[in-house]
Amino acid sequence: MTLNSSVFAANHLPTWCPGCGDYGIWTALKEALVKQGIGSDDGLVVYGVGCHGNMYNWMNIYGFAGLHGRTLPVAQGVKLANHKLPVVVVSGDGDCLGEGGNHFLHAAKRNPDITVILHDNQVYGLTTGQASPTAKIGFVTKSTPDGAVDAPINPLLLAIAAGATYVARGFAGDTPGLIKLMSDAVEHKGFAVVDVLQPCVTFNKVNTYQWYRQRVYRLEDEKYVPDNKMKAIERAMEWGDRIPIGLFYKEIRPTSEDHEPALTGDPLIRVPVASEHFDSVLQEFV
Amino acid sequence: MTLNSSVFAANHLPTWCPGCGDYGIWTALKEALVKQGIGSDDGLVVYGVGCHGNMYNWMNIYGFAGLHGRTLPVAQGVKLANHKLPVVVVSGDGDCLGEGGNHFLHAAKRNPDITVILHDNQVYGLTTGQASPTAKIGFVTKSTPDGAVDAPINPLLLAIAAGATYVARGFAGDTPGLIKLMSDAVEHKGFAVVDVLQPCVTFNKVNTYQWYRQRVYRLEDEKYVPDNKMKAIERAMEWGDRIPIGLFYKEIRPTSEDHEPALTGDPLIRVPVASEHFDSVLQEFV
Amino acid sequence: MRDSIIWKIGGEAGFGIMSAGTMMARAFARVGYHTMVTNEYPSLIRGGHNLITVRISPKYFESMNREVHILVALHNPCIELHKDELNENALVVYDPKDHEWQASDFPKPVHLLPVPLMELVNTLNGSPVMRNTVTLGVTLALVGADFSILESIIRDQFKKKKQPVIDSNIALAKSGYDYVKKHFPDETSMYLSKAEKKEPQLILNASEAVGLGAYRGGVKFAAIYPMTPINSVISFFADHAKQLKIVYKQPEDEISGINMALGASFAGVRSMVASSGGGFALMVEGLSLAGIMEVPIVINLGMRVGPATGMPTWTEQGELQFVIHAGHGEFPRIVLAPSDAAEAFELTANAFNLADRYQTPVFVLTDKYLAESHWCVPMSHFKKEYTVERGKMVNESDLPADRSYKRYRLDVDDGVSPRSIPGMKNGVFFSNSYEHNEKGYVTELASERVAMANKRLKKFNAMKKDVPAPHVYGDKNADITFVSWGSSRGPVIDAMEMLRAKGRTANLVHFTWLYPFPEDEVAKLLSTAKRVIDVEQNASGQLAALIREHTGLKIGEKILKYDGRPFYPEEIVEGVEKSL
Amino acid sequence: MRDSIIWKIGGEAGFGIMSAGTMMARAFARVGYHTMVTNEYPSLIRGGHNLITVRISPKYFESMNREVHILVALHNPCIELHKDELNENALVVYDPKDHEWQASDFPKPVHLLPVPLMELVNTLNGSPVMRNTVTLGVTLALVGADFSILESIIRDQFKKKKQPVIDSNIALAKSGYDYVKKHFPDETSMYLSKAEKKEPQLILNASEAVGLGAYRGGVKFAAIYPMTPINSVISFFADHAKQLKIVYKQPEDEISGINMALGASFAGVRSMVASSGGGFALMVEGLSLAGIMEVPIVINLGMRVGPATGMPTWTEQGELQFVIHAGHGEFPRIVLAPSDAAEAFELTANAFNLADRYQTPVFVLTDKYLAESHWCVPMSHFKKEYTVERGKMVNESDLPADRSYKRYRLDVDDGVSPRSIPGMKNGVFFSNSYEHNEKGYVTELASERVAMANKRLKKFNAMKKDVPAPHVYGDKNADITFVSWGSSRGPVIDAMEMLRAKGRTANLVHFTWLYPFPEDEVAKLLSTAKRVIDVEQNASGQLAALIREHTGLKIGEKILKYDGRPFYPEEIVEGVEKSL
Ligand SMILES: Cc1ncc(C[n+]2csc(CCOP(=O)(O)OP(=O)(O)O)c2C)c(N)n1
Ligand SMILES: Cc1ncc(C[n+]2csc(CCOP(=O)(O)OP(=O)(O)O)c2C)c(N)n1
Ligand code: SF4
Ligand code: SF4
Ligand SMILES: [Mg+2]
Ligand SMILES: [Mg+2]
Repeated sequence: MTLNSSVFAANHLPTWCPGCGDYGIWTALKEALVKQGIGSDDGLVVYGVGCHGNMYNWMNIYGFAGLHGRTLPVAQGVKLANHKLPVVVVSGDGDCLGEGGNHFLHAAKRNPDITVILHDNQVYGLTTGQASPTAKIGFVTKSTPDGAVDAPINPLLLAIAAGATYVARGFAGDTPGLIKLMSDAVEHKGFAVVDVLQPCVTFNKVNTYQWYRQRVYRLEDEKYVPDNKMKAIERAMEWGDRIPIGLFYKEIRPTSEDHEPALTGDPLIRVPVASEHFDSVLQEFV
Repeated sequence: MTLNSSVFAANHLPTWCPGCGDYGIWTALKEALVKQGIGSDDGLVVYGVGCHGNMYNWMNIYGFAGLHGRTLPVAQGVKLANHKLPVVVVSGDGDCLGEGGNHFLHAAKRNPDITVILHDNQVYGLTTGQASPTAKIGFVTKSTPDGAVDAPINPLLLAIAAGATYVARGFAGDTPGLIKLMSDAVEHKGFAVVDVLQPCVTFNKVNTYQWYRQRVYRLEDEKYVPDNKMKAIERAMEWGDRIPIGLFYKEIRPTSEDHEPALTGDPLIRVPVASEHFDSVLQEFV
Repeated sequence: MRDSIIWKIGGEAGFGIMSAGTMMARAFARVGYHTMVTNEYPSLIRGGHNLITVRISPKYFESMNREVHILVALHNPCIELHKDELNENALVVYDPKDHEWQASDFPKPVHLLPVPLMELVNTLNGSPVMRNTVTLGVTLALVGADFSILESIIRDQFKKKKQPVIDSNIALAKSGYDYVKKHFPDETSMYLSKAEKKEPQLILNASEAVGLGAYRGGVKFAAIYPMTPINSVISFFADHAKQLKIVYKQPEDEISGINMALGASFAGVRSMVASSGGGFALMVEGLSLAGIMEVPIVINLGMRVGPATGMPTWTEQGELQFVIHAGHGEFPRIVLAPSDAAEAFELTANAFNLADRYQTPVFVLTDKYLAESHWCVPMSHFKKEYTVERGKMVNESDLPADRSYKRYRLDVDDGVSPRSIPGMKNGVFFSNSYEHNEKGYVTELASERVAMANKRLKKFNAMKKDVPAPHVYGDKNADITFVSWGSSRGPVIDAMEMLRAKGRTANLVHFTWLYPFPEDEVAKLLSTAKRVIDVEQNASGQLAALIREHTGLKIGEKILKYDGRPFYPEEIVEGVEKSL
Repeated sequence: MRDSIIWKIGGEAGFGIMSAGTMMARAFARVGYHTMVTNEYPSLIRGGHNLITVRISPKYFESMNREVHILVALHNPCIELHKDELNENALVVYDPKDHEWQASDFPKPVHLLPVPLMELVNTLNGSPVMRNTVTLGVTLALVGADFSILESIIRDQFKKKKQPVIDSNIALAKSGYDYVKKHFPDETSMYLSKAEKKEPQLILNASEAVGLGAYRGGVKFAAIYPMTPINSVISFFADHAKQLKIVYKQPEDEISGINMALGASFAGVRSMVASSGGGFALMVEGLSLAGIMEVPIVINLGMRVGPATGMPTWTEQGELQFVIHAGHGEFPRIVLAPSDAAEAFELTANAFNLADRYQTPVFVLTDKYLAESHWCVPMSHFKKEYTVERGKMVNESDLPADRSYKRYRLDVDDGVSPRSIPGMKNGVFFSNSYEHNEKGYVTELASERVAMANKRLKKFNAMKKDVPAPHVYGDKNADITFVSWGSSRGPVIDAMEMLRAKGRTANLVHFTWLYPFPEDEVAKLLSTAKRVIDVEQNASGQLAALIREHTGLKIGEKILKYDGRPFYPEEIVEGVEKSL
C-alpha cells in the first residue's frame, strides 16, 4: 500500500481563518511526511501553542501539544528516548522565538535530529494580534498601536549563528517549494529550521500573499550554493524589495544523539532495565 | 573632589579564588565607572548569580543581585523607570547565555541603554564546575566527563545577530584594555556587550592566562574598523591560534527608552502621579 | 412589560458579535438600565460558535440566569446548540436564507421571526459583517425601545471612522428596526419596563477595570505577555500609554515580565504584571525574589480552566491555594479577589497601596468570567476618594550624610523598613536575593538570618489590622450560610433571592480578601451558622480547605462547578435542594 | 574508651577537607563503626570557613549532637569560630606555625596538640593541600585505631591516580600517625570502644542515594540544571551515563529540563529532573502539564534556605506546601520525603513505580542536610527486592487494528488509562495540554471536560490504598508525641533517647509520605496523644498546617528552626523543656 496524505485526516476540520497561510503549511507538511515515508504511526509532531499549533486537531499522527514555547525541549527529550523516531516541530514565531527563544538557541547548538517548521506571521495570532518577535519596525498591532519599535529577530540569522545545520525559508503561498524544503529538512540528519513566511489574513494586513509574491525569489534560481556560513548570513540579512526563499545553509555534523554513549545501539525505549552494574556501582561507595 | 575607585570599597574582601579572572574585571569596572564619572550613589550594577555575581559584596554602589539568569529584564525595568540612571550588568556565561539566553536575545533586539559585562569562563563556577554554554568542544567538566560535545555559543556573534549596538571582547588579563572597552561601552547609548575572556583557575585548566596570552590580538592593531556587520561577524567567528579582542561592532540606533512616548521628559520616577486624564478615560467606557 | 430580558446572539468568530453585545449593553445603560454581557467562545480564531449574552433590566441584578428571551442566530449552529435553553414563547431571530426554521424544530413553543438580514445589508451596500448592526436595530424594536438610544451609541462607537461609515451603520440598524415594526407590529411580548434615568454607567470588563484601577493607583510600569483572559489589560495600557505616561512593555516571556516589573519597582515606580495561571507559573521564582528583596509588586492573575493550557477561554477559580503557597521559602503576600468589575477597580488601586505599605507582592485574582464579561458600574464608584500612599519611602534629604542608612533595618515593628531608591545621594543599598543583613550584604550567620526572616514575617502580623472580615450578605440568622470568594458572589446572591421566593432564608459569607486569612472573624461567623455550603468554581473546594486550615471547621456541603461555565443561580438553588 | 566521637576539621575551601571527612567515615565504617558526615560552607568557591563534622560510634545513631571531641584546625578562624563549642578536655589539633594557642584562649580546659602539619608535608615533598591527609593519620592515632584501616581507604580513594601519589599519601598519613604516637603517647582520652565487624556499609549522600535509587528504578533519562544541593545527582548520572546506559542532559534552564524529561517519559522511558526550590519554581508550569497529560515524572527537590537565592548552601524544609499546591489547575500528585540516604534510595526507586502506576508527578523532597551529608547505610538495604512496575502500558500487539485505541479512556476505576507510546502501530493519540477527549483531541464541551477532570481526580482515591500511615517511633503511650517529616527524624529520635535518660517518654509520628495526606490514620494517632509537638525546619510549621487542613487538629506547640543549620537533638530537648 502506498502512503498518501489522506492517512493524516482527522475528525476535526481546520478552524483557521479562511485564507490563513497555515493551510498551505499544513498541506506541505503532510506531503513532505509522505515523501519521507512517514505515516500516522511512524512519527511524532510536537506543536506549539498558537494558531499554528491548533493544527494538531486535524492531523492524525502521534502528537504532543504541550506548553506555549516549549516544543524544542520536548522534542529533544523524545529524540533522546527514541532516536529512531522522526520528530517534527510545528511552532510559531511567538512560540519559538518569544517564549521559547532560549530553547531555539540551545537546540541549534546541540544539533538534535529534529525539523522545526516556524510559522512566521509576525504576530501572536491566537491571542488576537500582538506583535511577535519577527514583527518589523512600524508594524501596528494591539500591543504596538504606534507601530513596533524593536529590531525584529531574524530567525535564519539566529539559527545559523546558533549552530543549526539546515536552515531554509519557505513561503506559505508556494506549496511545492515548501514540500521540497520540508522533506529535505526531515531527511537531513541534524537540527533543521524551515522558516515559513505565513500571511495572517486577520492580524497582519501588511505582509499579505500579494506582498510576498512581489518580493520573494528563489535562491536556487541564482545558483546559490548553501555551503558557506558567511554567504548564508549575507543572504539571511536580505529583506526588502527582494526576499530570498530556499535553502540558505546546510552542514553535516554529529547530532546530539550521535554524541550520547548510551545511544549507540537500540533506542533507550528498547533497552531493557538492567541491574548488571548495580553491584559494581554500590561498591564505589563502600 | 575628584572621583576615584576607592569609593567603591566595601566591608567585604573578595572571596574569589586567588588568580581568578574576576579580579581583573572588577578592577577594570571600577576604573571605567570612575572614568564615566559614576560614583557610589550615581549608578546601579545588576549582578547575576555565579562567582561573577559575588562581586556585589565588595562593590559599594547601588546593587541588585537578583535571580540566576535574570539580570537583563531587571536592568531594562530599572532603565524604563529611570532612564537617567546608568545601569551596568555583571553577568556570567551561564547566567546570561544559559538560564538567561532568551533575555539576552531580546535585550539586544530592543537596544536599551545598558552595558553588559559577560564573565566568560566556559564553566558554571559557583556550582563547582559544569560546562557553560560557551564551553568549547572537548572541554572536560563535572557535567561533561567525556568532554563537551555541543557547539559552543559565540556571544559576540549572537549579540550582533540579535541587534546589540556595541559589541566588544576583552581579556581579564588586560586591565587597561578592559577599562577602555568598558568605559566606552557605558558611554555608548544602547545595548553594549563586553564579552570578557576570564580564566577560571579552579575549573578551567585549559583556557589559562597563558593560553589566552599566546593567542589574543588587538583588532585596533590591525586597523580594523568596527562599523560593518558582516566584517564584525567574520571576526567574531575567528577562534583558534588567533583570538581577536577589542571593539567588533558599533552602531547608533534609537534605544528602547527613546521609543517610549512616556519617557520624553523626566524619568518616570519623577513624574508625579496625575489623574488629569482620569475623567476622559472613564468617559470612554460610558 | 418585562423586568428582565436575556438576549443572546450567536455566530462565527469574526461576525462582530462581541461589539454588538457591548453596544447593546451600553445603549440601555445610558438610559438607566442595569446590564451585563458575557461571552462564550472556543480557543480558536475563526469558525466554531461564538455566543454573546446580554441581560438588561430596570433593576439591579448580579448575574445571568438560565432564561433566554431572545435568540439572534447569525448561523444555524446557534439555533441547534441553544434551542433547548429557550424560554417558552422566546423570540427567535434568524435569516430565512440560512434555514427555514419550523415551530416543530423547537421543544417548546417559540415565536419565529425570520428577518432577511443579508438582504437588508445588501440593499444598503453593507458588508456581511454588518449583519450584527441590523440585529441591534431588530432587537431594539423587539424590546420596545426607542431607536435614538442606539443611534447615539453607533455614533460614539465609530467616532474614529469617517462619516459615511457612521451613516451607513445607522441606516442598517434602522432598517432592522423598521423591518420589525413593519412585519411584526404585534410582537410586544418582550417589551421592557421603563427604567429610571440614573447617573452615567460604565460598561467595562474586569481587565479594563484592573487597568483603570492601576492608573488610579498611580501605576507607571506594566510588563505583560499576552494571555487570555488578561489581554484587555494589555490593550488598556498599550492604548493609553502615551496619554497617561505609563510604560507598557511586552516582554519576551513572563519570567522577563516579572523581573522587569521588579526592576522598575525597585527603581521607584509602581509596577505590575498580569497573566493567567500558566504565565504566572513562570513568575513563581520572581515572586519569591520580591518576597526576600521586599520589592512591592501587584500581580493580576486571571484564572481560567486548567491544568496547563486547559480550556483557555473558559472560567475557573482553580488557583487560590497555588497563589497562597507559590514560591520557595516563606514570605508574606496578600491575596485579593474581586467579585465584579467594580471591585476589580477598587481592589487593584488598593493593591498598590498595600504593596507599598508592606513592600511585598499583592495578588488581584480575577478569572475569565470577570475579565471578559462586561459589567455595568456607576460613574460615582470610580470617583470615590483614593490616595496614593507610598508607605515608607525615604526622602533623599533625610538620608544621613555619614552614609549610615540601612535599607533593611531590623528595628521596625511592622517589619517594614524605609526604602531609598537608586540614584539617591547617601542611600546606597543592595537589593539582594541572598539572605542579607541590614545593609543588604550577604549573610549566612544564624542570628542574622533569623533576624531578617523574622523581620519579613512580622509583616504578617502588621497586615492583620488591614484584613477585613469577610462580607456578610443577607440575614445573619438565615437557615443557610453560603461561603464563596471572588466571582462566585453574583450567582450566589441571585440564588439567595430565588431561595427567598421559595421561602428559604440564606446568607453569604463572601471573601474578597483571602490571605492573610481572617481566621478569628471567620471562626466566629461560621461557628454559629446553621447549615454551611461552600460554593466555588473548582473541583476541590479550595476555600473550604483554607477555612479548615485556619479555623479547623470542616464544611461538609459543597457546590462545586468546574466545566468552565460560570454558575447559574438556579444551579446553586438546585444544589441546595439536592443535598437536603 | 568512648562510645561516640565527634571530630571536626575546618579550613578554607580548597583545603580538601570534604574528602578528608568521607575518607574518615569510610575507614571506620569498613571496620564496623556507624558514621555520619555533615558539612558547613558558605556559598563561595574559595575563602570563608569550611567545616566538616564526622561522628563515629560503635553503636547506631541518627544525628549529630552538640558534642565536639576533637577539633582539627587548618587555619586560625576554625579555632576562633568553634572554641566555644568544644567539650571539656576536647583535643585541639593545629599547626603551631599558624598560631601558638594557649589553654587560656579557650573557655573550658582542652588538650592542645600542636602538630607541625606543614612541616610534615614539606618533609615528604607534599603540597599544602595534603595537610588533610596528615590530619587523618593524626586522628587515627588519637582515637586509638589501627593505621591499616586508613591505608586501605587511601589506596581506594586514589586508585585512579599513579602509584607514587598513593604512596606519598600513605606516607603523609603515616607521618601524622607516628607524630602523635611519638609526641603524645599518653593521649588516649579519646580512644574509641571497639566495634563489631558488620556487613559492608555504603558512605553516601542522599543525592547519590537518589541517583542509585533512580538507577534501581530503571531511570533512562535525566535532565538536570546545576544547583546546590543536587549537584551530586548530576555527577552521579554524568559519571555513570555510559556504564549504565542513561542519558543525562544538562539543559539550558530548568524549564527546558522538565519539558525534556516529559518528552522522554511520553516517548516511553522513565525520566526525572532534580533541582532546588528556585529551579523547581521554573518547572511549575511543566508540572501542571504533566498533570493534564498524565505523563509520569519523578522530581527530586533538594530544599535549601529561601526565599529566592537565600542561603544556598544551608538547609531548610520550606517547600512542603509549595510542592503540594504548585501548578495551575487541579491534578493529582504524590509527595514523598525521605529521612536519610537509605530512604532516599528506597523512596526514589518507589517513586518511579508510583509515577508509572498513576501516570502523574511524584516528588522526592530532600534538603541540603540530607543531600550533602554522608550517611552510613548497610549494603543489604540496597539489595532489598524491587520490581520495576510500569503500570498500564499497552503492548503494541494488543492495540486494536481498527484503530479504536483511546489513550484517555474514561471507563477506568482508578483514573489511569492504558498508555501507548509514539511509534506503536495503531496506538496513535495526542498528548494534549488542552483539555481533551478520550483520544486526546481538544474539547470544550462541559460534559467532556468534567468527565476528564473527574478521571484524573479519581487517581487521588486510587492512591489512598498506597498511602502508608505515618511511621510511629517509640512507645505508643508516651507523654510527648512529636510530629515531623523528612530529615527532621534523626534529631527527634536522638532527642527521644535523651529525654528517656531524663525520665520522660516520647514517641514520634513521622511522615515520609506527605501527600495525598493520610488523614484518617493521623486523626486517629493524634487525637489520643497527650502532648503533641510539631518539629520542623521552617518558620511557619507547614506540616502542622497540613495536619490541620486535613484533620482539623491544631498543634499548639511547635519547635521550629530556620537558621539553615539542622536540628541538634539537644535543641529539641530544650524546646520540650522550655515550653513546659
Ligand atoms: C505561558 C503562556 N503564556 C502565554 C500564553 C498565551 N498564548 C497562547 S498562543 C500565544 C502566542 C502565539 O503566537 P505565535 O506563536 O506566533 O502563534 P500564532 O498564533 O501566530 O500561530 C500566546 C502568547 C500561553 N498559552 N502560555
Ligand atoms: C534558577 C536557578 N538555577 C540554578 C541555580 C544555581 N546556580 C547558581 S550559579 C550557577 C551558574 C553560574 O555560572 P556562570 O553564570 O557562568 O557564573 P560563574 O560562576 O562561572 O561566574 C548556577 C547554575 C540558581 N541559583 N538558580
Ligand atoms: S489569526 Fe492569523 S494566523 Fe491565526 S488562523 Fe487567522 S489568519 Fe491564521
Ligand atoms: S571557581 Fe573559577 S570563576 Fe569562581 S572564583 Fe574560582 S577561579 Fe573564579
Ligand atoms: Mg505568530
Ligand atoms: Mg561562568
